[in-house]
Amino acid sequence: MSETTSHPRSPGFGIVFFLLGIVVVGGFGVGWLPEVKSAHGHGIDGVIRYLLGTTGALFFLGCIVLGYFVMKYGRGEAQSGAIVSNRTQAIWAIVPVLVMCAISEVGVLVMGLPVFAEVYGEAPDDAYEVEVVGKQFEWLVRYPGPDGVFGEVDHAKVHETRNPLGLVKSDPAAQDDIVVRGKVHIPVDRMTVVRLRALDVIHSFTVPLFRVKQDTLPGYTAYTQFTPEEVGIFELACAELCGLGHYRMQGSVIVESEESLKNWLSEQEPWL
Amino acid sequence: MSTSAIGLQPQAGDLRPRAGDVMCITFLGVVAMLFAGFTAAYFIRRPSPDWVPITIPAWGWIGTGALVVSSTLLERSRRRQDRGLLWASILLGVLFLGTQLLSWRELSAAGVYLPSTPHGSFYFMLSAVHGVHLFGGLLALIYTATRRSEIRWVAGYWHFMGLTWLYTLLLLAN
Amino acid sequence: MAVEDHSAPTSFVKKYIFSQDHKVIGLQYILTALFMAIVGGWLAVMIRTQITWPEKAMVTPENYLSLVTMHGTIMVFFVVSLALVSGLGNFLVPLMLGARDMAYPFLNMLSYWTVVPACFLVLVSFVVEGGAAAAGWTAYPPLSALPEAVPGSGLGQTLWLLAMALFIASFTMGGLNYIATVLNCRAKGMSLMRMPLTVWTYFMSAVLGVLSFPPLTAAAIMLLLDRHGGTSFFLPSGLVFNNEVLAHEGGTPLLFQHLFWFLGHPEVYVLVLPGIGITFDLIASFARRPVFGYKTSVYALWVVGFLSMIVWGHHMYVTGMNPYVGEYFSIATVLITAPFAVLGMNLVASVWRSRIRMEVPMYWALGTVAVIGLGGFGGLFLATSISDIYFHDSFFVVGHFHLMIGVVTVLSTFGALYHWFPKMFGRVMNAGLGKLHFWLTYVPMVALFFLMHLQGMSGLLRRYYDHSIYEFQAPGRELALVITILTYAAFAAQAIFFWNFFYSMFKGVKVGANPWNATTLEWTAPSPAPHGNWPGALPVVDRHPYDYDPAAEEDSDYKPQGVVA
Amino acid sequence: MGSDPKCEGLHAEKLLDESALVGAGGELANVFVYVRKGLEGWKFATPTEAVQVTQEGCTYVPHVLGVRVGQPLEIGNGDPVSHNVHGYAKKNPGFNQTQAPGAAVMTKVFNRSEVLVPLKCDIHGWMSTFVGVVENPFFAVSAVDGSFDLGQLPPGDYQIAARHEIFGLQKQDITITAAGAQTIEFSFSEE
Repeated sequence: MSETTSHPRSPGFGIVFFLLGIVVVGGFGVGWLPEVKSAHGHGIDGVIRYLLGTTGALFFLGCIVLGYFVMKYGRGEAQSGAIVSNRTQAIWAIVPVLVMCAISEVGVLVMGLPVFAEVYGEAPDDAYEVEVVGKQFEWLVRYPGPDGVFGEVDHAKVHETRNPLGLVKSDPAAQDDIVVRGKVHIPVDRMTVVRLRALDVIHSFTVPLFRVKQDTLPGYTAYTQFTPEEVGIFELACAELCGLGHYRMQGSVIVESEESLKNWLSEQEPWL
Repeated sequence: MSTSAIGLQPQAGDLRPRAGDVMCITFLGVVAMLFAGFTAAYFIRRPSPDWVPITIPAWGWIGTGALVVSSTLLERSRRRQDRGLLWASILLGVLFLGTQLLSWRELSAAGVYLPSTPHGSFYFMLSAVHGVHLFGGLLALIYTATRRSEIRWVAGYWHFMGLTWLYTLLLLAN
Repeated sequence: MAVEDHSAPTSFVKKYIFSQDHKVIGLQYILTALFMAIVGGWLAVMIRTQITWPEKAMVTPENYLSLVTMHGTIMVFFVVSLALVSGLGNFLVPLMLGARDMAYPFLNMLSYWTVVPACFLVLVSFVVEGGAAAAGWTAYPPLSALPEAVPGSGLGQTLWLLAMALFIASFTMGGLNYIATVLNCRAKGMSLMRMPLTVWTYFMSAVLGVLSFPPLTAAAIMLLLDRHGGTSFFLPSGLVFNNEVLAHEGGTPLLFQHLFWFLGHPEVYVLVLPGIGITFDLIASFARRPVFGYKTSVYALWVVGFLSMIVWGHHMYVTGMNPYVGEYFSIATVLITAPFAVLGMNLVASVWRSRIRMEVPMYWALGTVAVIGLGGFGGLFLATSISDIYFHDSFFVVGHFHLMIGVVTVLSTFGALYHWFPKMFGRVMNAGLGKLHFWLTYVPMVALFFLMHLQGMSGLLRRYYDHSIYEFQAPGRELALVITILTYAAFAAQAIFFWNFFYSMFKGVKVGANPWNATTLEWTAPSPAPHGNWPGALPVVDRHPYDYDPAAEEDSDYKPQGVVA
Repeated sequence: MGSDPKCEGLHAEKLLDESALVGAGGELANVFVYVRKGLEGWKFATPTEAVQVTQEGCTYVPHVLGVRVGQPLEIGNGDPVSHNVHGYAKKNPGFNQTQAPGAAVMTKVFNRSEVLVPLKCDIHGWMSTFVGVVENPFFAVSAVDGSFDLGQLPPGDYQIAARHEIFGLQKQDITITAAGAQTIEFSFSEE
């Protein structure tokens, strides 16, 4: 068939897809995930890397095939056998369905469920308890104090500087509660269960290095649990849009050994 | 490129419902989804501690009666092409809107206002939303009555409005 | 044959302003969308500038939140939805079905003139006291319900709600019209399985849109009552502002999130499906071969449509929803990748054994296929509830949804405009400028949104006025400058399109009825199509829409789907 | 003050919480005293010069102040840190604007009398000042020693009110005779 020039041809366009495939796989391959400092974090990273591997391979394959097709059939030569029967088209359609169902359900169930159990499962009863309350543009942290019980709280008594959480004086359990702004002291290698509340709008308690993220809803108590694996200070941030100071709600999670945590707690005097 | 004679008879799967039917059924689907959204909100909102049930005002039930009568009159007038009955059903529709306002006064007389209890707010809101849609239906009825245009779909919409109001009352009543 | 035939308009007002002709209404939608695209694009430029140089504090934090909120709202509802779904849809559907006009032309005109005041309200809300709405395009209460929480939640949020109510009314009217036209006004001999895929996707998008918007209307009404009526549908007890507890009690913000995302997810499919349909048609026309897997694609569309209505919960994995419910949504959401993979495979396979003519629309169509792949796979990370714990509200999410409902829709809209421009104006757009516009839009856009995925991976959080405070966000911030420069480039490149679009409208090379030798029905009508689309009788369809044969002689390798008797 | 290091750096010593400044002998500062009733018939010229309030060292100076209805209130930002002025007014329209360091002075005018409109900064929770908006010029803020002077009140029956941001409102009726200065005593107790 003669090369008719009446129609523009550019087989070279296929290179775009090769480049795209390489850039994408290369970009993700560089590994942007920050290191993990919590037990369940490894599970989450495992799922992420599994998905990266599978979808990356499929995408790269798709780019190569598309690029090859455009280069091969972009020269404008006549092609025969393009029209295939409905049966072949149907059979070909089953391939992506099976492949994608396999990849995705394995990702969610096989890889995901053990991590699900860790993150949302039952916490051991020796878990360390702390309460973090989100308010417009800072985190208030409350420790139960020696009696191990969180005192009663009444939002009608909240005052910015004098009683930020609205602790009720008459409740004995509230007498020994310690309230600190923005500093969450927790023990290393022991599961911490964080009780999450909010005073005004929806915030989100997130510590990226622990792969922890849980929204704090006003009027609802949420829980999140994790086991830090390393001593150190880790940044705490807000992930849910909560107003003009959303970007400033910086707090810190201080992971320390058991006895240094005890000393620190003993130094603090109760809020009331 | 001569017009080849092959395949001119309607193909299988060449379903071709009347445009008006499609519009009517789809729009009823839209209104149904709206009330489905409100129902979901109602059931999620019910178990909260501050739920104080209210009794459905008597005028609400009377209004339902008016709507049922209006629908039956409309159906009969559609079958007998009797325009007198059509205007009667329109009148009953207007009466229904009146009973709604009376039911609101009855509630506020009992001290239940829009913000006072969630159950009350749902009643006010749902009756208002239903009232607006019913008023739209009323305009359509008046349009078809004066212009003598196709009444099939407006009647369908009107009956659906009656059913929706009955459904809403039963939802709020238990 | 439209149900209500309307005579040819005479006066200028009837012809161009209050016209009932689907082609004029389609063009009005597209022009409105192009204007709103400039506004939305300018907001994006300002957001990027603020993020990259936060210390300059170009805008105040509350204005920044208004930028973010209004950028999202304008782009999703007033640019992509107007241009792709309402604009091109109105223009193409009657022409491709071989109908004179939409089933209800008056309702069609009403739907356009309902969206114009909505656009006006959106623009006015910028200069209103307290600024435009600032609770995100998702408007989660209590932030969106309480003026004390953020200044934008005063009059700005009320205007936002009114604009949304008008938009929903307009979209419902348009959607009903599409469904009635597709089911009733098809040409003789065109069964449902002989409709071009573009029309199929407009039909699916109309069905999804019409059925999923009402719960958002319910949520908007309840939010309006919470804001002004003192009710507490979404506002729990114990909200503390300025040391005082507000008089609300008992509501739950999760209720709004459920109702919003019940619309939210089908809405993004309403936007993306027409893009995919148009890409199918463009590839078929320029690869000169039938679409691979027409039947499987139609069934895949139905499966995507159905699944999209039952997966909304994947937006709420970490928001306090019960994790087991989250796990159900995770399993259901990842199933959507199966029909999408079928569509993707069919797109790629439609280039197999073809004879590609690299006209300008083909650049856009092939470019879109790659982005559907990249965006589609990105979704898997957010669908799996475990990996979403890390990625929620990060720039990974921003990159993903921009690729899908930003780039795929914009690329296919441009491809469609270059492809059907001759049918609109009887002239063809300049090919050289078209290719230049493609390269200067495609490369920066795909690159910058892909880089956002990497930012999200490294932990950069979204909707932040200033990232520099946090040490863990430092790696992500390094990419900010590159992304911003690419944003400027992509935004500037649109000038080429605007010049080409308006110049060629009057000065472009004149062409006949079928410049691309395509088979679908609209090419049997003269260009520009007159009132009633076909001067004589309507075409009669006697074959499937893509009867190309790459083995045949170059200029006679196609048989039009229908013939005007 | 710990949450913003820039603010903490502006002060050598620890700052006193000004919301409840109590002197050695129990004298209470920062109480806004004004004439609540008795001046209805009188018309007073609205002063045109503005009342100043500035944000220095991440606190509002002064902590409690009075302004007349229609009189401009100028809010300045003398800090190297940006604040946002959030006026929680109920009878008057509320406002919430960010003020960057060195930004132009913000001028607000209140059209209805409202005693103790709190102005807060959303970014620094502890910052607050209270503005008493009144119609007549007879108002004062109690000094550190608890004293205040309402100026030359014409003879007649009045109701004097004293309002404190935490300890609430107290009212006393008093009759002013032409005889000369009279003193009035308010005592607050923590409930």
